[in-house]
Amino acid sequence: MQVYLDHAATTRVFDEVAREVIKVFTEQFGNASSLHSHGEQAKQIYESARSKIAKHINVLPEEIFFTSGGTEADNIAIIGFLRANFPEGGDLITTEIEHPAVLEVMKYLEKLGYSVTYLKPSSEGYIKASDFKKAIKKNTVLASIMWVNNETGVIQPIDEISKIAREHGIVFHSDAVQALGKLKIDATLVDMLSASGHKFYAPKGTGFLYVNKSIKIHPIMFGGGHERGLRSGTENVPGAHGMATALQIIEKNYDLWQKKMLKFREKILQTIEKIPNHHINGENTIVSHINVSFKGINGETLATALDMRGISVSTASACSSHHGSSQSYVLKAMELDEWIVTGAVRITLGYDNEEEEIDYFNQVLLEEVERLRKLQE
Amino acid sequence: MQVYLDHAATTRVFDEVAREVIKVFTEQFGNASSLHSHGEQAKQIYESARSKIAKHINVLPEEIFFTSGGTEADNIAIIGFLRANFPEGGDLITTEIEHPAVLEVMKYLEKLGYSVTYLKPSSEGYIKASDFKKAIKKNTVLASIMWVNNETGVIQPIDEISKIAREHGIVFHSDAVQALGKLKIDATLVDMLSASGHKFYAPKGTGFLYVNKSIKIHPIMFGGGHERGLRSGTENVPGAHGMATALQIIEKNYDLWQKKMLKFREKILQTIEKIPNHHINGENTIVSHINVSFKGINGETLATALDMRGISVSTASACSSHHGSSQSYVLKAMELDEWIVTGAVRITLGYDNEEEEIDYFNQVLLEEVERLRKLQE
Amino acid sequence: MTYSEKFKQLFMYPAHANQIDYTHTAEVVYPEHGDRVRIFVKLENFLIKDISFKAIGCPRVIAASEALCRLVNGKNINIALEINEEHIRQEMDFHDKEFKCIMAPVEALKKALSKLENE
Amino acid sequence: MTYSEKFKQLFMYPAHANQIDYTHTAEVVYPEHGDRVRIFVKLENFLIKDISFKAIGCPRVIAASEALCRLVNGKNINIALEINEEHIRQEMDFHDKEFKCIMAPVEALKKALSKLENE
Ligand SMILES: Cc1ncc(COP(=O)(O)O)c(C=O)c1O
Ligand SMILES: Cc1ncc(COP(=O)(O)O)c(C=O)c1O
Ligand code: FES
Ligand code: FES
Repeated sequence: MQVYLDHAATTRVFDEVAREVIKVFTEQFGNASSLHSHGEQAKQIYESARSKIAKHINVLPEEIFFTSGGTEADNIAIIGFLRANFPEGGDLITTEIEHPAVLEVMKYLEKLGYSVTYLKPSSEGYIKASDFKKAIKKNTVLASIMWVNNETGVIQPIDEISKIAREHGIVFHSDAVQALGKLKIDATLVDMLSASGHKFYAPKGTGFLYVNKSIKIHPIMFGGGHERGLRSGTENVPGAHGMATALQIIEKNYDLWQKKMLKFREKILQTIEKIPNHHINGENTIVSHINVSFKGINGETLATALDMRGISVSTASACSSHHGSSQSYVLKAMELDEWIVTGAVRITLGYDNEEEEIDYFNQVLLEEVERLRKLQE
Repeated sequence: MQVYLDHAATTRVFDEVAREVIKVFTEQFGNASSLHSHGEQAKQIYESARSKIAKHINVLPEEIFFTSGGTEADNIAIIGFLRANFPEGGDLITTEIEHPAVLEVMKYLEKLGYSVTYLKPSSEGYIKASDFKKAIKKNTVLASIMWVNNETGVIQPIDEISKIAREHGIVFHSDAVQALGKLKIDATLVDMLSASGHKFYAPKGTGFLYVNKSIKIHPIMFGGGHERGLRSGTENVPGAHGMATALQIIEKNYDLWQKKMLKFREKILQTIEKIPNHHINGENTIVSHINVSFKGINGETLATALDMRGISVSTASACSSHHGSSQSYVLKAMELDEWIVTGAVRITLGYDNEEEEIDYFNQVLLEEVERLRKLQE
Repeated sequence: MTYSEKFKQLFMYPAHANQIDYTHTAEVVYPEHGDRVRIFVKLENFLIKDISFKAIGCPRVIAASEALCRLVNGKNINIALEINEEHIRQEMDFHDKEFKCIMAPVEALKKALSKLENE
Repeated sequence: MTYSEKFKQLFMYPAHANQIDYTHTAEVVYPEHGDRVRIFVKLENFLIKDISFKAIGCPRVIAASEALCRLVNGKNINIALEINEEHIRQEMDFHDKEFKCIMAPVEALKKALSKLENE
């Protein structure tokens, strides 16, 4: 049996979304910027997608800008905001547990002369709002704090941080790549928000950025002036339509699917409980996300054993070079024990998982943990 | 009858490409950076696409970098090259007839302190290699000259310019967005080359950049370090596979399809010859491209009339605001008469056009030109 | 740009682009737009007995010319002189306020009739 | 990372991770990688009568341990001491040279047998 439990890495495009995208590929294939009817048809689909997505996160259509993915959305938000408003420098607040799409931008900005404060998570993977408050300086101009962490699945206190940011007039960006489609998101809590289509059953190479209309922002790429000048390049109409379709399917099935996820989660957690010496990494996570370590078992080794039995999970501790095992900077920031950091595997459920897949996974997990532990005895 | 004759704007995804992309959407949907078998399957498809594309333009797989389109490829090539090699400034050579994806980058660079020399085309839309040679300065570090112009279809003398650039040690980038799939391209003539998938029957939101392995180049976007650090963001595996598939289909049918295009082109040109007072804009164009003006008829008006009869062509002279009619900067740079500039319509054939479509177009063209001219008599 | 069915009818099948015996005529040019409209009117006792146009320019100026002719043909000139932008837009079913050149034919009509007032 | 069928057999179905009556044993640790291997050898007249391992660490170190055991079990120690990286890679059908930790079991075996040489 093939069981995919790595939905935080990417998702299978919903069948209905695939069919819709194909239709646009071959029927409404025009260039949305063309004046003729082929162009008009494409433009209508594109703008209708924008409206649906805007509605999904409770903002205005003109506040949605399509991008090629989460990485680009993060880059435009942070770099574009600073170029437009604080080209001379300033202090930024982010966290130690952001995705590289934010962290690497911060490193780049540090080289340009910006200062960056990195907030530390609790050992449960949580950024404390009080820490955020303490980190605010006179020249703090922007905060970028993710909605849900991609390794642990921990939901961050966006509402509390939002309040503090507003009190201090700090523009607040959130990388919601792991939150979209999994939580009900009210984007008006923040000023800018990034999302990536392939994380919610839409095609790869799609994403969007919400920018509150009061925020001035510059492009990081130049060209034909598409997306009101913020993101040039021929509009990815099928991609946008795919994202909107996927979000609508999720909206429609949300309660039902959350219940299903919860049931599967409970089943997996019960299995894990049967195994001595484990540690669940992160508290208050999204339902689909379980990050766990088993003492004495390297995360890569467990993931490989599961993979050889048809199950895809992921690990952040793969050894990728002769320089030694690379460890998860997220779990390290949480100051967890060495065995927990090197042992972590990430199991992320999807709306398309079936109960028999979960049952198979549970059985294999028990067997492989036992087998790998026996190799040491 | 619906007739699409705007293939320079975008193309309909080939049916076979659509089917292949869907398969990747739903079967090889893994994240190409994941270590498990779902990831491996995706990675294999991705790297195989890279190899096929590299072969198509006669370069090495590791010289191909996937992007989200032509605009991004142009931006990375020019900005990324300068950031890596000449962050302090230098002189750039480009042309007045580049696409905004290059021209707007140049404007941005001018603001940063670079100097830019813009070459003027001949009245036939041609950049003279001798003009390029004359424009070279001591501090010229990069040239960016398109392979085929998007408005006129004129093929630029890339081989001659290449020779001169190499003699002077100037790195040479070419925007080949309008050339890929229409000409046999040997990318080793240049040091960097941009392409966009949706121009050759692959999905929107795809593209690639060739960078000769001797060239140092920096990213313009930061994140997980995909594409050997040059272009972060989860790999668009279905998109890359779509591009490779489309190019293979074109390779297989190239001679046959070129013949067909040529026949259609001749038919259209014969029709145009019947109409007094016209002007063909551009000489030595790709086969699929005809840019023509009819005296006394506004290009937008002719395009609209054709559109109302089911035919999509494009014009660069649409009036888009109360500031007056916007005119094609390309045709203006060619110093054509006012009536030619405002009258130009662009007819671009595609491999998927049928003979009856061309016959219908020819008939309607004759009728509408006559009708619109009568409105003035 | 999507145009309405009404617009399409005006632009594709103008009934007033013919030659008539006119009593008054005038031309208006919007040079920055390349638009040029001439209106011909056959007046009888302050009644527009017939009207036609010649137009060169954008699709909007052509459709607007035909729209004007349809609106005022057979009408008293007082009615004709009250035609405003809104009337033309309604007749064209075209509501993008960015485009001002749809007033070129109206101006040409007024110019033609202004000669009458001066008579 | 894709592994070969051979690798998979070694990693998933190691036959030498059992407990044996050993005469010699030694452990090697690659601390930066978190890899730890202990090799147990039952020697009789310079013949490896039996061999087993305990391993904790990455998939490669586990597969390499089993690969070594399969290669040297029943062999003369002179042959055992000649086992090199290439032999192990061949037996594993694993050719990514980046990973050096596949030599940990070989080192452990040599360490165990080095005691013998000193005897
Ligand atoms: C939290 C987070 N941010 C950003 C990204 C980047 O998104 P993409 O790879 O679609 O550019 C990802 C996923 O890779 C992510 O999990
Ligand atoms: C010559 C040329 N360069 C660049 C581009 C930009 O490509 P894209 O819109 O795919 O980003 C285009 C097409 O729009 C083009 O015709
Ligand atoms: S040409 Fe500008 S609106 Fe008519
Ligand atoms: S852990 Fe680094 S290769 Fe074994």
